[in-house]
Amino acid sequence: MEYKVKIDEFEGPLDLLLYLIKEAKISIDKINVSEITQQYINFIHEMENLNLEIASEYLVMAAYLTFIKSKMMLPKANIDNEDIDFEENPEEKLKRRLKLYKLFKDIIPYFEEQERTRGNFITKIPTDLSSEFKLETKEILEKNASVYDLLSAFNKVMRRYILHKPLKTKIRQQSISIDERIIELKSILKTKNHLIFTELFNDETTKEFIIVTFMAVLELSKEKIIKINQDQLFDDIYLDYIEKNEAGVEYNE
Amino acid sequence: MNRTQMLAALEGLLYIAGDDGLKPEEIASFFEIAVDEANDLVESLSDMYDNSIRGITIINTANSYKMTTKKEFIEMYRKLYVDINKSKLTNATLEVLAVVGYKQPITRAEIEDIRGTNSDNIIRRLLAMSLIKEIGRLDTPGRPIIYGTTNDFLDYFNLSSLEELPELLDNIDIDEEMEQDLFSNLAKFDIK
Amino acid sequence: MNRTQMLAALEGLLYIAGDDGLKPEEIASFFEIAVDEANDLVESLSDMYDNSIRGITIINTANSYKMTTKKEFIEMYRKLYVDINKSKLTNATLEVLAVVGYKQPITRAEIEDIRGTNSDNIIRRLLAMSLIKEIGRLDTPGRPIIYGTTNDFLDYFNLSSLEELPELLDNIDIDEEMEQDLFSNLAKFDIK
Repeated sequence: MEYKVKIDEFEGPLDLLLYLIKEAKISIDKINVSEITQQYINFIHEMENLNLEIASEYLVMAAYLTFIKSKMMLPKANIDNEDIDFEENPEEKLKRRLKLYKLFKDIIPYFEEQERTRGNFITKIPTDLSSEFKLETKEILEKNASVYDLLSAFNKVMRRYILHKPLKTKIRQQSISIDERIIELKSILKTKNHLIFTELFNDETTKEFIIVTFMAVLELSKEKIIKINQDQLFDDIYLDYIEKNEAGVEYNE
Repeated sequence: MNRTQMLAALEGLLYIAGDDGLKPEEIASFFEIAVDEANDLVESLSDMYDNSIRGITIINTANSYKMTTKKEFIEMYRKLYVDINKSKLTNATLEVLAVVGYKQPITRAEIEDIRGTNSDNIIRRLLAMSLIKEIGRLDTPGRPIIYGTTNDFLDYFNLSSLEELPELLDNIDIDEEMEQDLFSNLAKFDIK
Repeated sequence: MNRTQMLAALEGLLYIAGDDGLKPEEIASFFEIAVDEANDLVESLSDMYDNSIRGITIINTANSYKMTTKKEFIEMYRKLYVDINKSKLTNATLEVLAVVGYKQPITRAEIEDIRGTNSDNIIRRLLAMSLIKEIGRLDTPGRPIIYGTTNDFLDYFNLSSLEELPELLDNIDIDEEMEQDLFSNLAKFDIK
């Protein structure tokens, strides 16, 4: 028998068993343990032949199934009556566990749907009113927040960080023209007279943005607003703002 | 303060609160009205948003009302935002969450017993995502940690409370079984 | 997309942008329209807000459009801020504290980058509360101050050391091989 699915597609031995039962088109109540055991073991062997790693819990389940199978084949007459009353038949126990596990597997689509639904709604960061209204330090410290509140707050920040980071870079950097970048560079250079070319970029910088910036730098150099310096090939490239007096005449040079 | 002013003030409050949202009880205390009336007020505001010219709406997750964008435009917003909810939780993770969601308070051993597989790593991930939390310890040998879901869990699955979870497809045998377990476990719990 | 839909989508977009606001160019790029048309669109939306039933409005500051709450209800907002938050750290404060707690040593610029919003006030408040402190300066241009948490921080959260902070998601290796303990597995399946 060829199996289209691989062992790593299962969440565990119970999941694999449910799959085999479904393939056999029978209900959990009607399963024949010796048959399903054989199928289970065949599947494991098949996976071993494919050199796939089999987690030990699958092997443990194989041993357990074999144990049930052998127990069923033993005559029951000699077993103490009290034991029968108190100990659940292992076959029944297996079926019960499968049914219980299946309950949770069957509810997964609901959670997926809810997850998708919530993803359709975006909420904003709470407005920070701390500068508007003063709050007494003592008042804030009245009651302890738990360390879980702290973790939850951290996760919220990180979710937002991931959510908002691309917006800023995308909108800003996609739409910027060389002229706009020249204006930006001028204002950067006014506050910082001397800078390294690479300082104009960060981790999120796109190729287009670098090209636009490079063109803008060349333009500024052509207009003698900046001076470009490089000591040697592959060294850092420095940009220097050329100060002008009020009449627009350059100092030096 | 008349109703029009109350609606306007509520809109401002919900805007400020953002993803923190406001509990019905909090709204009630602002306006010094009953909780029922607070829910009513939100309902009225929500109705006003139910207009094609409006782009915002109100949802209730984790027992908090939150102002959000309407879902009609989500694809447009997605062009600009990497939506965190695009990275869906894996099946195994959802399984553990479902088990904790329905069977809390629950220990790791009980989760693993239901799933028939090691769940340690998934539980650690869910703790780190603050979707579940430690809520106490069992008063049995080894004092195992017991877990429950968080407000972030409710928000993540768009639920206002745990009662909103649909009933598991019922199977009488299993329900009885679980109830027994629950009672014997409750007796053992030592929650602080 | 017709104008009604654009107005609605814009309302949602401005809502998400929140206190940061959006530049006309950003709005234009979002809808793929000219900047003039974008200004026009905001103007129309703004007119709709000029209504006594609304609690939010659109303002234009520093060449950015942003939503803000109407001033009439400032007392309500004070109530929201002071009353609701009285009993616990405000959420924004908690956020900054969480970022410092987990990412220390950290500069103000880094905190603000992660939170996506100005955090100067909150940092000053946390310093005053001695929950965080200056622990040195970075050896980079401007020599920015770096912050870390204090012993009071540990006390406040009932921790004996920073190692006791709950584990973060990025510290958990997804591919980490689960430790398979054959004995515990045997116990799980009830084989003796």
